[in-house]
Amino acid sequence: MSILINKNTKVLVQGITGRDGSFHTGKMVDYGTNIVAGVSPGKAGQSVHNVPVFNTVADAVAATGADTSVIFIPAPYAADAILEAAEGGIKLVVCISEGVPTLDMVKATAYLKKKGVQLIGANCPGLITPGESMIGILPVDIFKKGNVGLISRSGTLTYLMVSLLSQYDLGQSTCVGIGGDPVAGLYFQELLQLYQDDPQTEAIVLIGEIGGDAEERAAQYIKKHVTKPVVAFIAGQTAPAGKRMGHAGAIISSGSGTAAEKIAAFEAVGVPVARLPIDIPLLIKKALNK
Amino acid sequence: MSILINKNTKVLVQGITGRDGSFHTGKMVDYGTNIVAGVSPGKAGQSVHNVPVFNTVADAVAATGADTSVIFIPAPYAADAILEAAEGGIKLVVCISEGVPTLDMVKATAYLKKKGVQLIGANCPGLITPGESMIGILPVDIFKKGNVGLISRSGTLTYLMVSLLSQYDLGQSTCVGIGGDPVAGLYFQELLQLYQDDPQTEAIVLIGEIGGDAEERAAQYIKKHVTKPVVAFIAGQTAPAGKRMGHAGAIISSGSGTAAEKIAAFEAVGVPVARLPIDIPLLIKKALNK
Amino acid sequence: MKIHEYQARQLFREYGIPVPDDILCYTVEEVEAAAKKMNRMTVVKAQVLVGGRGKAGGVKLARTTEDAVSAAKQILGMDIKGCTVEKVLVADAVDIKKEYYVGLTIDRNTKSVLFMASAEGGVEIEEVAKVNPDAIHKIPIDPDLGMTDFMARKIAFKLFSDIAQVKQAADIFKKLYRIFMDTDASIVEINPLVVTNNDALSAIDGKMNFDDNALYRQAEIEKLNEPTEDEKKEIAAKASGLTYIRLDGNIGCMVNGAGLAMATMDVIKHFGGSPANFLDIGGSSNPQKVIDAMNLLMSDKNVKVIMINIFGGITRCDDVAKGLVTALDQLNVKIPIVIRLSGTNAEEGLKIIKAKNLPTVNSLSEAAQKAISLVN
Amino acid sequence: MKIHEYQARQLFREYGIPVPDDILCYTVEEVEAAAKKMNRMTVVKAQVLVGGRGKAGGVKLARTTEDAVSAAKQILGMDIKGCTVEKVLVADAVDIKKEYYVGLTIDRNTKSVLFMASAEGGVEIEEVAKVNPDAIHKIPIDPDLGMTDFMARKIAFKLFSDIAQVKQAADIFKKLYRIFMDTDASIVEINPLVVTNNDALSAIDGKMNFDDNALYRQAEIEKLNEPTEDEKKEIAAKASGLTYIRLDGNIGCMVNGAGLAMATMDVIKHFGGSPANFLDIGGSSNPQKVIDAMNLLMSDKNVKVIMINIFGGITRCDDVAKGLVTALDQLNVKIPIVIRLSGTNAEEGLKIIKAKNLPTVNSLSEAAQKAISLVN
Repeated sequence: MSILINKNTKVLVQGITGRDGSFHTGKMVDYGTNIVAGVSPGKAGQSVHNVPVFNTVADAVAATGADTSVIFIPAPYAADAILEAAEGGIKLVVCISEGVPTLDMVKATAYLKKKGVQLIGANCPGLITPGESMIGILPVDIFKKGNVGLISRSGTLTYLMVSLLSQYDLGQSTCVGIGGDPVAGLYFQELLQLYQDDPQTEAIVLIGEIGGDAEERAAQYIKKHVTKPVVAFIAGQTAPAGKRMGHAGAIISSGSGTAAEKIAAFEAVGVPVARLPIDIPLLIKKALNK
Repeated sequence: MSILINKNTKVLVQGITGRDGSFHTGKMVDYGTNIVAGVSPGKAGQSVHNVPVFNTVADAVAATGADTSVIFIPAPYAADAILEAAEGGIKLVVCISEGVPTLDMVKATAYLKKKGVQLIGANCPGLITPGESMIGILPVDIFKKGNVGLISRSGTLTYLMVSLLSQYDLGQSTCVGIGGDPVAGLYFQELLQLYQDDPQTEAIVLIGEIGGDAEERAAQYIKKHVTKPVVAFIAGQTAPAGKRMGHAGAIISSGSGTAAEKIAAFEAVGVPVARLPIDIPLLIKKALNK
Repeated sequence: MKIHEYQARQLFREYGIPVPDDILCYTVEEVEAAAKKMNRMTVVKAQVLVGGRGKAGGVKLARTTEDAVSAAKQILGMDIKGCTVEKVLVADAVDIKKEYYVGLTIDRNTKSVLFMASAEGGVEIEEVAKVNPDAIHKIPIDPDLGMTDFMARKIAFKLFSDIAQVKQAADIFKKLYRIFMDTDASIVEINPLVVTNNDALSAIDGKMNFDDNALYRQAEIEKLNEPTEDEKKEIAAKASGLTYIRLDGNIGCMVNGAGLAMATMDVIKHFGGSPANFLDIGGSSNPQKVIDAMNLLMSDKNVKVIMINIFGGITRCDDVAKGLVTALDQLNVKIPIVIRLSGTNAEEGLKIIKAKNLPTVNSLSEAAQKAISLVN
Repeated sequence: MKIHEYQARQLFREYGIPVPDDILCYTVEEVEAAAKKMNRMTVVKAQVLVGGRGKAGGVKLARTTEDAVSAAKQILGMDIKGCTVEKVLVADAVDIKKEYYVGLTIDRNTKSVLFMASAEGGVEIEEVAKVNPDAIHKIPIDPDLGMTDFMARKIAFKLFSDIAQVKQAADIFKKLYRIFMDTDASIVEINPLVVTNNDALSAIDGKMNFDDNALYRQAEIEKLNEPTEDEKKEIAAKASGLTYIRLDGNIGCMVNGAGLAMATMDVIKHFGGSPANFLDIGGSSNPQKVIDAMNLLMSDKNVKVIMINIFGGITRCDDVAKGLVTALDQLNVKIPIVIRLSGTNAEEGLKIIKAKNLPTVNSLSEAAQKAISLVN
């Protein structure tokens, strides 16, 4: 088992003929991800890495039964692509695009909620169930099948964490990069719940960062609903107030959202917080008595 | 039993201090309708016919537990009042106001759907469960408790029909005036379903008129889902094409929505259609073998 | 409220929808000058607010200025379904490769704005709807989203395959939706939307109707109103709180409530009579309203008898009866009147009426039959 | 992106929100002229893009022109949290009966625009949030509805009881929401919104931040940008695809990815060092980007050592190493460099680096410790 995606997930690539879309489609196909279709308006009938291209999501879903979509569309048009996916019958949307205007995401997430469609991102590296399916831009070589579930607001920091886990022979059930934007799709709480309910997952790594209070809320949720061991890391302990640290969401304002507050919130509910990345695999080993 | 409202329905009047709101609140209170609150911004603390007035729907609901609202607000502000009711926790909204812009109703009905709130109207006379509760502007004297359910797109035509029914000793379970606007709340189909499920209702009178295809759809619904006898009347058999006959919805366009088509649709599914109003009670008597 | 083609074209232009050049003309001389100025093949089109002007000969192609003048002479002053043609549009006659239909209206069932598109343009869409309904794509627009880029493109792909045309069409669709929403329209149509010989899209005919309930917030649109004589009467009636529509018959009707007014007409027809109008006096028993209504009925020379049908609801019949008596005292009504009162306080009302020696009847059927007998 | 108070006030005015008169001044002479022209009690306010200017003495009440001149002399040129005051606003000092706070921002949890309102205005809202969080009303605005009349009124009733003030406030709230949406703002605040002695509402201070991701469609807003020196550097970096924020330390960092860049800073701090900057070079291994990044790091005179931390993902470490070598060949880097490469093709990358005799380390902790040791 795993969460959200597995080898049966039928994936559609929006923006498949673009530079990034085409490149990463190749990577996903190579990994064995079940890519069934691509969308690029006006390019219907073409194919990219042997994946058939359609003009619209609706056409692609009708022809291939795609249930999940990954978006490689320039930021100004990305939210529209999310809406098209949801309207077209897709059930899980993974938006890789970086720099999507926040108010576009406010509108898009409201529509997805109404339609009962799940979203990962935007501005995220995607997700992977090792050995089954990778959707996004994750470097697949560092992942290893196993029993640790990972949720992260960051990209390369996640890769570092995963490679440390894999080095210590701690494979992963599913790893999800939820993205660093202020308004995003599935977040800690929803994913913690999925991992809690997933029989394969034995422990959970949560990688947060400064800004917002999602980590504080996650801590409260863990206290009430999560019985599996969780360990955490918070990036941005030394970030100055009021500055945007790359991720639009990583801005400390209104005196909340600091790393110190987040760390305190986790430790208060018994979730150990690693001070250095290298501590993560050690804490997991300890939690699993390995 | 009855549908939608009964003696326990807790009613809030929006626009209670206005000329119409105040007048009809008096009528409703006199009938025994359980009017628990009124709303009129800036008039909190006052009372109208001994009904306490609040500034907002939210305040009124919090203080009185009102679950149903009736709106007497000028048309330009009526849709906003519908939204306020839905947002404030009301579960059934009855909008009497006439002349509400159609696009306002498009927006309002979308929101109500999202919130799971039911609407009657706008531009309707309201509804009544005789002997229990009247919400709207219906002339209560003509109604009689009984087993006939009535749904109508019209106002005074309904009164004529009801008085004929009552003259023939055919009392009513609930009578609902759904209003004549192009975009309105509960319509034939939803109400047919409620009457079908209501043990008290033994027969149903459906009063349609020209414009749209709601009657044709109702006929199809009856064929599939309604086992109780239904009799119908269609107003506007002699209306000219393209003209708006008072009700904004009563405009025949695109070659559909004529009375002849509607009558044919009903008769095709075994629903007798009265040619004259006086035929209605006779058809009901026949259907009930009385 | 309806507007003319030339007005719809102007609105389209303001929103950036491509429309061929045109000049509005009221006289043959103006048409001649316009045709000279345009100096290419034109089409001379009658500007009337009724459909079917093409079939009636109100649209003519003109290769030369002489053609245009001759067309204008035929069209100006012509009668189309009761409307006299007072002005024509002299428009650039673009070369047409293919014609399409696009339109927006309100969909009662989905409670949303419905976008309609068809590759069978240039003909009456009502005909297409009857003969080949599947040829019309109908897409309800989610009011929370509006016309998104993807949806405009999705609809465009149903009509076009060339991506350049898809993009042009999607752009037009988005603008058309904005016009609809911005102006509180009830119908917006481009029929036909054409692909020209140089593969560009162009809106060569436009139709727009508006939601009367929203005119209070559409001052610019209301200014475009050019009512016919009958419509002027309807508008004046509206100002007095009356809804009036003139018909062809001879029994003048005065009723409270739209549904009851329609049913009254139906009953008259059922018994072989012919109503002269639809007239809903609404819910008030204000005597002035009754006076205005009587004046309106008597202004129609076809009216041979007046039939009054009032159902007292919240409005009490005795109040209406008082208003009626006051009105009749002030007016010199020379034609027969049939009065039917029922509902709340009908007895008291009938007493007042009878005291004035006015004829009353007991049922709607009886009222209709009596009125019909009085016509002959 | 942030704008000055005077710019926010101007935007408020354009949307019809009542704001006291004001004149922007760059010199003491301009202030004198402005105060004379206004000819009433004024307030002289430093225009800087940092908070806390009141506490720093950057806002002074002036009863006379002389007062205004003396205030201007003190404020112009003053340093507030590292910003030099280059201009002041001379504003009408209205009589204040009571102060309120209203603001709009993005709420991550409800994924909507959050309206905040408090009767405790005029003080730092962050303080109120800490001391008396219940005094701040927080209302998420449904994106499908926007700020409806009823919602604006409902919020207004939380602050005011007089219906005239409720109406004024509701009108302001609706306009404030429109500004937020129209300009792709991330924060809009009026603090304080005041009731004046004649019971009118007035916005006497304004703050606005904007969503950088949306600036591409906000040309008018982008024109208002008056970046500080540090921000200019950040903007230039952005143009090269780099996200750069200058800090106070001495270890220059170059990292790929925002989260990893923050974690790198944290590890440096953990071992007792002090990062000179946040620098995310993003996902590309383009040598030009690495050159730009190196130039940026070296332009900061505080930087004593450069620490490069790359995690190869899709970006391969050997590509990055090649870019790095090319960059270093072209630049004259005189300070020590510590390089850490890991992830995809790290081995190949390290080979390339070592061939150039550049120092590499194996872990992030080691890199940080090495860099710190090289500073001292």
